[in-house]
Amino acid sequence: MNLHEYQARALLKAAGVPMFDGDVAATPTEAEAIARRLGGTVVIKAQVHAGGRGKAGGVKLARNPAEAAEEASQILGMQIKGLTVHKVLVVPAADIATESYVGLIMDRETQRPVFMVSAAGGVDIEEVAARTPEKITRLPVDPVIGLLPHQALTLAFTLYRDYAHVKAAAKIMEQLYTVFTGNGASLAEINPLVTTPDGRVLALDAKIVIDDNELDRRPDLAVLRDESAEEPSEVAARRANLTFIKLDGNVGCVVNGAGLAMATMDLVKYYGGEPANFLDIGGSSNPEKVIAALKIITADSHVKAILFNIFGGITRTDDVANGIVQATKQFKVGVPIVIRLTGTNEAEAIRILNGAGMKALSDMDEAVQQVVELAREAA
Amino acid sequence: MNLHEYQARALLKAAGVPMFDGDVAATPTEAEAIARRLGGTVVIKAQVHAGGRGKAGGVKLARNPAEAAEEASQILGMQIKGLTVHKVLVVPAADIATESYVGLIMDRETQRPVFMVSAAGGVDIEEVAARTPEKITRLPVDPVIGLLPHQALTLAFTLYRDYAHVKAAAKIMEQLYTVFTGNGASLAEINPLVTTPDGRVLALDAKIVIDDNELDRRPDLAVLRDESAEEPSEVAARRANLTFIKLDGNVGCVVNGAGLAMATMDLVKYYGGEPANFLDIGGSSNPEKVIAALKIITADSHVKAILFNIFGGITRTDDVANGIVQATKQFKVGVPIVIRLTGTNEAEAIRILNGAGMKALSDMDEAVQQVVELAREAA
Amino acid sequence: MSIFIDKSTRLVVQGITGRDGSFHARQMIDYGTSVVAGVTPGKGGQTFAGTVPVFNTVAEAVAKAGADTSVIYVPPAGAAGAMYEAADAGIELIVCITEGVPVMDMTKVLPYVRAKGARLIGPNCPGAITPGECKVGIIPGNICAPGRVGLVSRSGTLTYEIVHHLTRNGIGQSTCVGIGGDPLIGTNFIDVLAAFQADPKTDVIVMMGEIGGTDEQHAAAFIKANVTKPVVGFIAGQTAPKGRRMGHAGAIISGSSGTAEEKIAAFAAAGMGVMRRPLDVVTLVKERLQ
Amino acid sequence: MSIFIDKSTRLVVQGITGRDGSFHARQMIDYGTSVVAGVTPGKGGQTFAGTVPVFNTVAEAVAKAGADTSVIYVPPAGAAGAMYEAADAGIELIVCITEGVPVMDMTKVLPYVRAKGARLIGPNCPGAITPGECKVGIIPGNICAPGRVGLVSRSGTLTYEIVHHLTRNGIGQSTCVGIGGDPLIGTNFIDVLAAFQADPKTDVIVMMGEIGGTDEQHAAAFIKANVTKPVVGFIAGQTAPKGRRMGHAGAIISGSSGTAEEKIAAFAAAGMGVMRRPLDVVTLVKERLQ
Repeated sequence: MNLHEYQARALLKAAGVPMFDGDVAATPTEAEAIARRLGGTVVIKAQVHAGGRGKAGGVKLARNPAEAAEEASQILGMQIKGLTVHKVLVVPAADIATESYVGLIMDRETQRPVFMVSAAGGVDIEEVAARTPEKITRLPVDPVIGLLPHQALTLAFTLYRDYAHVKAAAKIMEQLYTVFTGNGASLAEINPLVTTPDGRVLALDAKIVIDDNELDRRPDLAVLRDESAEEPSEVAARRANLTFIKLDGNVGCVVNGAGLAMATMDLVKYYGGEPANFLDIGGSSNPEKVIAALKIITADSHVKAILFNIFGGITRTDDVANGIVQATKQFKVGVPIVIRLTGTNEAEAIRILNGAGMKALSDMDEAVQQVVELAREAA
Repeated sequence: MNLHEYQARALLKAAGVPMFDGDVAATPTEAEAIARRLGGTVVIKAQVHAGGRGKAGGVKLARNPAEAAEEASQILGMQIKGLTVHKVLVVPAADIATESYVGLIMDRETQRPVFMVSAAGGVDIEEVAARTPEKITRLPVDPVIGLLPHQALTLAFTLYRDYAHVKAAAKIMEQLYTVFTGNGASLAEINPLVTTPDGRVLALDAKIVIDDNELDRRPDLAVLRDESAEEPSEVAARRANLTFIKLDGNVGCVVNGAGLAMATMDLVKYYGGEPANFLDIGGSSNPEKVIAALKIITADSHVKAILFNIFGGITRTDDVANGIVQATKQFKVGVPIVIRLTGTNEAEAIRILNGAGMKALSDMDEAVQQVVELAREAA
Repeated sequence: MSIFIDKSTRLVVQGITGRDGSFHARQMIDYGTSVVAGVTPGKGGQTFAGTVPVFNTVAEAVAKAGADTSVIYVPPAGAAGAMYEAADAGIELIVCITEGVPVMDMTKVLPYVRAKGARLIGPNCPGAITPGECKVGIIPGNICAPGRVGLVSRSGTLTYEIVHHLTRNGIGQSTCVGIGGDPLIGTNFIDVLAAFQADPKTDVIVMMGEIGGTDEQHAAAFIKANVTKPVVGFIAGQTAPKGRRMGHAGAIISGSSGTAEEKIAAFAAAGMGVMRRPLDVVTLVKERLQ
Repeated sequence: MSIFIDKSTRLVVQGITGRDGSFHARQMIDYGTSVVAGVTPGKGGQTFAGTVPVFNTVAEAVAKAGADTSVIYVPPAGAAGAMYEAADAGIELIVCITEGVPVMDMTKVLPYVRAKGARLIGPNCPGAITPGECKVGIIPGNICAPGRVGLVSRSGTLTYEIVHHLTRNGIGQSTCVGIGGDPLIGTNFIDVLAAFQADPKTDVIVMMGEIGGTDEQHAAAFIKANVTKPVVGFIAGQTAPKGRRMGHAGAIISGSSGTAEEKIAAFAAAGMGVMRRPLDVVTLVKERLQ
């Protein structure tokens, strides 16, 4: 789960990371009030789960409270990479001496949290990584021992020469590590970590991604999910315990298992079609899930045909069949459905479908070819 | 540092360990008020750093508030093993079904915290340990990993058959482990851990010892030290950064280093004397420490002669010599002093002592024999 | 054995009285797996399915029933604890089916299990099956057949699809292993590939990967250097969108890695047969079986 | 070497610019110890005593000055961190002089240092000296003399007393090691006894213990089983009061162990010479040197 910048700031602040003052606003009036409280020139930053906010016009300077209100009114409601901006962060426009990068990521290879720091921070850090990887220092941290003081200090010495800066940065790294492990993050980064002309070291922008598996045991984190910042169809899917990603094609797909769902999309493409979505109904299916899946997919007017591809293991194919039949009774699906079922309780599933006048295929390739053909005819 | 029962209870309570209600009282009136609030029969328990309180008359039942006041007035001010009782704990006299023992100790051999649990808890646990050690289950815990859920459960299964009791006890062990590691304890024990006829599992009495080395970084624990419960001379010594233990003999000893201090006491005994104390002035001596040491030792009227045994390494023998000279100017020592000095700045030390009309020996055996003889003459 | 499990495997089911645990314990027993014990704390002394003793702890299951392998069906909140317990009890192979185990837990479980000398498969995996001998996990037994093709996969149902194609076309399997799709797992492609390479009962290896990470690239490099048996590979997600990026750090650490194209190129460079779709497995494997 | 340290030892002093660190660094240099580097974070680039380079980290001291041994004089709050850092940097022998390190810290430091393959002496110890060659720590060099008696002790000044007796009576030492008196230490009696047993330059061993714990009893058992060289022992605290007990658990875990009588009996049972007072070391060692 991605956190907004202002949410990430709050977690860092709770851990003691020094930052410029600032606050989040949902209206121009609120932004104006914050700008007045802060005094001087401020930066208004769109809070959306998308990179490149600045280039998209989502980050603006305002020299006084009135300008802050004006800029906020421009940014609030704006669309950035298809996402609507509902909130802005208002922070002082600070004098900055240097910009560094400090990130922590859960690394699959070392199976540890890995620190990445670079004195060449800021928006171009990815280019730095690609062109001059030697400018980035990496350090895997033993999660059982935790970050040791000398490790933080050694990383900080790669950023600064002034020992006061080094000590401050080392402390911030220890705090960032605490935030990372204490909140089950898969990513926590400060970019840039800045020094000011008066010698302070501060986090200017922050990004945190929480491991979704943490949310069940961490209701305090689960409430940070901002559904207004997501595709409504994806929100509806998650509420129904479905994993759904909207795509641009016209063949709707309902599959059990992420790997099979991806392979199904690939096969749609292979046979000349375009998948309209990724949708994994997961292991323990029940009819309600199937109904929810069909509602979400049919809400997309681009969808011209729907494919069910179910390989029953834990998933009972009769549950899926029941869901399809119930859904078609509850609402008009409006597009043709091709059903491929095999595995657990397959015979019962076929009986249920046949009873409702529907047909079931058992071969994946046959089913995909059929649904692609149907979508093409309807388009 | 030993904690009182009521202090240990507070740490356990903060960790969530279930206990009977109860409170600490410094006066009979306070005890009466607590008994009234609790209702029913209560137990009044002396809060002193000594075992065998019950046998010494420091634990009494009181059937009503008036009796509680009466019993408290008997116990408050009482001497148990030479220590005056300043506080009592008032708790309900509970119905108890079973008594178990749960302890955690820092073990030198495994270099880990070791759990010890036994279904045969209560005051006779040491006898159980001596006679039927198989009734005690031990489990060293990896301090880097911490106590794992199945370890707590496995220990709890050795105490109870009822799974509700097992789960409750396992949780208490996890809490006890948290208290132990979270407070830098060298010992944390619940004895007895009881079950009640209505099925609850509760800690009835608790003992916690904190590693003295934790106190510098844990002011919250340092303030728990109850100096009123200690020998005044030992309190004075600690304030002067001296390690001092009062003994029954008449030869006062001032030594640098614990090992040498013990060896000096042994040698006093070897030559027929009786040491009046153990006193280690530690590594970094200064004249003030020496003055404080002399004051503490001469406050004991049994002392007939005093031995300084200083082997200068980090300790500068001239500092010690200066301290002796200053002390004899500040107050009348009143008993003969034998001084043995060798090592760092020895020549200067001898010069200082000679200048004040005092003599210094360089041989430990000679010095000890001399001081034993002087004490014998004065006795 | 073929790899990891066979007739001699003595299995304990952790969470045997739960909804998933009891269902799959029965399936495994029906398949012929030697399920020697179950564990559910507080239910020690009960008997499952008329024959399987239930214990309070895995240590008892090892001591009293001689279990050497465990399969975990406990909910995510208790899954890490179950893995620690199995490793502590001396279990040699731990298969964790549970989905949703926090990754932060796994950072600590993995070195612990390794230090105890145990192998962990999973978490969030379908387990393993040696057709005709032993099934540990949730792979449907009826789609498998004994034979000489070894399968290893990050996916669940996609594995079934591929196995199904093989079996329907008369191609049996030595062992099928689902290693799980979580970021941090106990057994990776290379571990399984090495085991298949050393297994005299395996002639051809099928490997199913996905987009994301660099495990498939490492596996391809390993194959090129160490695997003499023919290997056929598939990557799911060729048409998947690039996905939401994990901040700068994700891009820094992965660079351009993780795309289907790159992984397929690595497979080809390693001399592997590359499936464009699941059905291709039949032809590619048949060619390599003789 | 004799044991642990000798002429070839390349020492880094952690905390070299501190009060204790600078004082003892000079003493060690004066004694002839090869002090190749000092470490104080933030003071990298400075020079100590005109010749010793100061670095920000131990890793730099290893990389740039070739340090293989470290001695720690940093305050208790930073001592554990200093031990981790030394072990991480590849230091082979770490001597921690610092007194007052919380025991809870040591429970984690000790396995870490061991896993890195380093030896730790201390904390809260006087260090070691190989007379005439190398001094690491705070044992006064002037009371020692080269020779063939190995000393190991839990005490500080008591060690000096015994060494002093030996030197005054013409008996030199191969190496003197103070292992420290804290409950959890990196190197115990047995480690040092084994090293002396293996050391061709040591003919007789002197071991100084104290009341409390069972380390001396274990050491006596080890001597009986593994040490062929003559050993002379002393226990300080024969007249000490029984001391405040550590609750029931202390009594349960130690039983009757830890008294001077029991330890002296264990020494005698191991065939060791037993000193009743420090001076006895002279006669007992002389008898055993020929």
